[in-house]
Amino acid sequence: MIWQQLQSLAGSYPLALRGLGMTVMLSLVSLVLGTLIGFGLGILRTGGNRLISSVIGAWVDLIRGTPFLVQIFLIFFILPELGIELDAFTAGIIALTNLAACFICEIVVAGIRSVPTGQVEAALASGLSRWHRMRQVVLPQAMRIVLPPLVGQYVLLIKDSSVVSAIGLTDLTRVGWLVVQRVPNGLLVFFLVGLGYFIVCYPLIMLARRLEQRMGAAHGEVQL
Amino acid sequence: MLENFSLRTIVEYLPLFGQGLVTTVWLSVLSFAGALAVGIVLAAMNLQRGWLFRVPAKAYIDAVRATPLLAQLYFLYFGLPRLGIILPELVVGILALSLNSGAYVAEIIRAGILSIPRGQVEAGVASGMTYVQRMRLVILPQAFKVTIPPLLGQAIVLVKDSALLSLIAVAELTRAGQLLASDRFMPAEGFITIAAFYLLLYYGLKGLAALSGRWLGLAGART
Amino acid sequence: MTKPIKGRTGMIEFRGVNKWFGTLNVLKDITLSVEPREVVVVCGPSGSGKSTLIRCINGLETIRDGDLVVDGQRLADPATNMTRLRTEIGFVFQSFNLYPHKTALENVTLAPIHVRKIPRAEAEKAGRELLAKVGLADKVNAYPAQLSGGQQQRVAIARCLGMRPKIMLFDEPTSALDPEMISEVLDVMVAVAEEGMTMMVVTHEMGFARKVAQRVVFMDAGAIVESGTPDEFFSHPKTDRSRAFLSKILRH
Amino acid sequence: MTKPIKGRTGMIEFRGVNKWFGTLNVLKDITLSVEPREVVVVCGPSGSGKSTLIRCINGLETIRDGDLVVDGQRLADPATNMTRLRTEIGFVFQSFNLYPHKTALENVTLAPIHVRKIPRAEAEKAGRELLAKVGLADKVNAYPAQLSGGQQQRVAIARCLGMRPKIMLFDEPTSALDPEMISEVLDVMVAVAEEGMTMMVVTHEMGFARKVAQRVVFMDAGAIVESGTPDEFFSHPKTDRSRAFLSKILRH
Amino acid sequence: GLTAAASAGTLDEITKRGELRVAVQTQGPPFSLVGAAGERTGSSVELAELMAKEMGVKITFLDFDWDGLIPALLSGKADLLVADMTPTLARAMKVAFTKPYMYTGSTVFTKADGKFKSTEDCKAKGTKIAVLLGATGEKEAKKAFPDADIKSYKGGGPLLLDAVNNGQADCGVNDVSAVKGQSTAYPAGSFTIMPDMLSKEPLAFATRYDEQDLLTWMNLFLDQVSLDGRLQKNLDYWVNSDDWKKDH
Ligand SMILES: Nc1ncnc2c1ncn2[C@@H]1O[C@H](COP(=O)(O)OP(=O)(O)OP(=O)(O)O)[C@@H](O)[C@H]1O
Ligand SMILES: Nc1ncnc2c1ncn2[C@@H]1O[C@H](COP(=O)(O)OP(=O)(O)OP(=O)(O)O)[C@@H](O)[C@H]1O
Ligand SMILES: [Mg+2]
Ligand SMILES: [Mg+2]
Repeated sequence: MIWQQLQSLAGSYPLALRGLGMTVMLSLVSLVLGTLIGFGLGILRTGGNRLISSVIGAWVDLIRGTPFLVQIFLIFFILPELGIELDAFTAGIIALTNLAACFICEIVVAGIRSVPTGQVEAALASGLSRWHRMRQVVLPQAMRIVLPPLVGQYVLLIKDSSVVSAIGLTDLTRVGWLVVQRVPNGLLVFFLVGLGYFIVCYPLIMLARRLEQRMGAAHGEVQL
Repeated sequence: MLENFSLRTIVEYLPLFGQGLVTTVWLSVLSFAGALAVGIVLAAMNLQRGWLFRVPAKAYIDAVRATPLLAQLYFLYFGLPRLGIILPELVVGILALSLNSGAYVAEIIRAGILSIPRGQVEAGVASGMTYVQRMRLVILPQAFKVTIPPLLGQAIVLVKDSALLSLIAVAELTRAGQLLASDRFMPAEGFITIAAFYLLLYYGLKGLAALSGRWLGLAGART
Repeated sequence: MTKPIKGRTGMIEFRGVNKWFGTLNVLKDITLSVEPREVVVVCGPSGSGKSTLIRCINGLETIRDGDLVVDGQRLADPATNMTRLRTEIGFVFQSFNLYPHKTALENVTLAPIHVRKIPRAEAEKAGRELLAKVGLADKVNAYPAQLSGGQQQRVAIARCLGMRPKIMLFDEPTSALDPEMISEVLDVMVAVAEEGMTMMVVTHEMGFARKVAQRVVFMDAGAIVESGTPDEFFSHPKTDRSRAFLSKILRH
Repeated sequence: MTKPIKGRTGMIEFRGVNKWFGTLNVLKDITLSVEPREVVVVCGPSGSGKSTLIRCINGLETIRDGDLVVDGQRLADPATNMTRLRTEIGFVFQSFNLYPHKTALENVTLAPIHVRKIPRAEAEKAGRELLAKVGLADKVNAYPAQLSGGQQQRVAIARCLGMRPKIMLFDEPTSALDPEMISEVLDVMVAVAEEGMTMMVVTHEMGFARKVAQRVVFMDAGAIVESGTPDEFFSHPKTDRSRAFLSKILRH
Repeated sequence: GLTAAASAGTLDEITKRGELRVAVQTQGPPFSLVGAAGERTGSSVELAELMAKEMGVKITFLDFDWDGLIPALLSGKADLLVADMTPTLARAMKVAFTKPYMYTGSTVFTKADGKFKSTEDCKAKGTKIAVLLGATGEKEAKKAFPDADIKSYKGGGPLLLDAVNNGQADCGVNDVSAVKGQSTAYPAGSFTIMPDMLSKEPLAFATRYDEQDLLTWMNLFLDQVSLDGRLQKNLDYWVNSDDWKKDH
């Protein structure tokens, strides 16, 4: 029986490949955009302006606090009622980018706040501009705190991208659901789906670990 | 879908949402407690110098983070019975969420601990504290300060992930909204209500995180 | 850039400055004027407000009332470009605050490259020379965590000198140094002072005070108790408080 | 607990100790024996390895070869219970390393309560007294971030004294203090020394050396260049290196 | 948006567009599935293709999962909805159903070698009964097995079979044609499908109330295909036999 199931699974590999492609495309585009926007929002949020900071805070709370399914649902199905018509792929990218940006914003804020005030003072005292203060002093030190959860977030987002099947995109998880109709072995099918995600996510995790070690070396790593 | 948005139907379904909310809350609380336990153990293993503990911990953390919860859920729900272990859905659900979130929590804790300046560890060492005392009195309280925000983030992810348990027949909050969508064909009403309830949970969690920060006496812990 | 201020005289002017930390009045009615090219030594017991005083000058602390004018610009004035002003004020922190993710050389060249826009090669050459001057030629590529306390302090001093500011503020710049190093570092500072820089130095190195300071300011409990030339201050202290303080130094 | 060591004499015994940081030989063939109740002052130029030397004693740094015996126990011996041993060794860090999440009083009482198992009330009473002795009666509830440099240093000293260890190691314990405070803090240390504690103090306070030290050890570039009584050392330095060093102190 | 589409006439718009947009839910054989070669097919899918052919336009399938199906129709992303859907009165408050084109019903199935041999056995207290979330079977099961422990699954009929096969549930309740179609993926005789029906339910297609012209056309289409036998041929191939297994 397993043999027969495997055989019929093998026939679905073009579909699976397309699904994997969709997952990778969606994740890649929205992670790059989301990271840029997320860092921007995080920096703005920790900057002096109260109004900007609380507006960003409220938006981030709203997005972090509601299910992604609902967000994507609103963007794809409800925005048209307000005259904004988007195709499914664009809607998916926008929703995922927004989600990524909001989560990354919080991570960046926490990282920036973890940098000792003495460091900011030293940068202030030498007359570094706001940009250079961030770029040269604060962010590099914050990155040590930011990197592990950031990669965690990337990986979560890649997996969250499966929600796009609600608006008709066929991603890797959706392929799993389609295939399981004919090969009713959830364990086997989703093991393979899991393997697909692993292939995408694992290199990312490894890369982060490499970077982390490199930064740790320069800081004189803590020996517990 | 917004023009004929029906508040009345939402009110009619409120008891159902209420039940779902309760399930989601206690499910999440138990799972997060589990995740913390798993995470602390994994982080401790991962921070050891010897490979005996570190390597398996790392492998577990990577494997869990790199694969979707869905696959893990199936692994537990359909895989365990093949080994002759049949557990109730709720138990499988809590187990899956704990084991999954635990891997993320472990990474968060590890990052927090590594962010503590070396001098702090040395001060603890020099005053003759044991490893456990150092952790408890010096490192963890300071690490908590940096880990509270990401832990909050993980808690939120967990609460929302618990929706996936509807796949294995656990009736939680999302389920109530989906019922409204499939019985009455009112998806907007169903989904927006779910969102409102999750937002409520989110603010609750955020308040808790702020409280626990104050409670741990971190007022003076700025450097 | 520079706005004329009525009755302007000093490079640094405190006019009735008060600062509070909660219920603690750390700076009490400070009035003090430092002329251009003047070198002022600030001393006084631990906790008397010396660090706070000089931290106010580059706006690291905000003041509650009174006026603080630096290089002709009122700090409280919203029109004052603090970033620009700070490029003209060097600061050496009591706790060094080196950038842990940068090497000694990078610590020294960071601001010159990004603020002064000096070409990297040139900045690095100057940085190496400065580090050599403070005895750290062999540590240019070490990270702060790999340096001894005194080495870190010297990097901090080199970092400040590297900016060639108009005003320099030092907070106990030789506390972590041995006597031998102290005199070398002070020599570097003296050379800089002689190029015509305005300096305020929190220190208890009375040798330095005698040699280069035009004025010694003695603080206690947030107030300036006495201010005069080193000779006046050391030979004829006017208040009991400063007499008592000096007697401890001399007994040493 | 205590294992007899052949030919044991000192409380702290370095026997041909070498330590390397990468390619840098920071401690070169150190041989030094400190008797029980002896007070040894370590001095020498910045970067000469003084901090590293005393950090080795409580195992904060590991040594490459040679033997280090403390209170009769070989540090390299796997059977040595380092945690237990460290409760008998007090340490004041050059950079203080106060716990930022604890108040001054909590910093002082943390180890007595949890390591020495002294009842909280008693520990707090003792802690308050100690803080008062170093002039911080009004800062017991302040967090480190709210303290001046000198105040932080005094908390660090009080934290070490609070453990009442057999051996005390001080790394420039008065660097952030004004002369007045220095003498007060040194007086506290002298009182402790007279109770019969073994002490190693990295300091350049020659007054302290003269008053309490039985021996002065002069280091340069990782090696012990000279070691003798304060009188010998100050009046008849044996090497050119120490003569040059001393001349700088005196010139000051 | 919607009003513009209504005033212009949906059929006009479809003709102009040259494309019929059909939302489907891939719930599994026999109604809607992805075949061995990755092609989309099934009873409902072929009927929809027939519709497009009669309209003279090409067909575009929008494949949503359950959460997106109704919103797609309501928001106008799809012209009509083709799924094995029961037209309940509550649902008809929101969407316009065509006349039923076939009748089916919920049935009970168990594992062949298990101890639950009949519908009666499943009535025992605490029996674990697997149903599909939101499907008619869910309601029927609650009525028929008041003492049982009803577990609602998401993700399609085959998962109910999987749950029963693995022992997570003792009995399953689902649409009889779905059960028959989907159990063919298992070795013959894996399941006992009870002969008695819990209910009789119609199946229908759905569209929006502001698409009256399309609704009228679809009803006429159903009349036509049942008269000329094309409907019966479709159902005989997909639902009433295993014939489709040979080709897909
Ligand atoms: N952030 C703060 N919150 C509350 N009190 C503070 C804060 N910073 C400093 N203080 C208090 O203000 C007083 C003056 O501190 P300051 O650092 O200026 O002293 P100082 O003269 O530089 O002393 P030292 O010579 O020990 O460095 C001290 O009593 C200190 O406790
Ligand atoms: N982690 C490290 N990695 C590499 N080199 C180090 C490290 N720590 C210290 N060093 C080097 O070892 C030498 C001795 O350092 P140590 O801190 O013992 O000096 P010190 O005598 O205490 O000086 P100071 O009086 O300035 O505190 C210095 O040259 C320093 O640069
Ligand atoms: Mg100070
Ligand atoms: Mg040192």
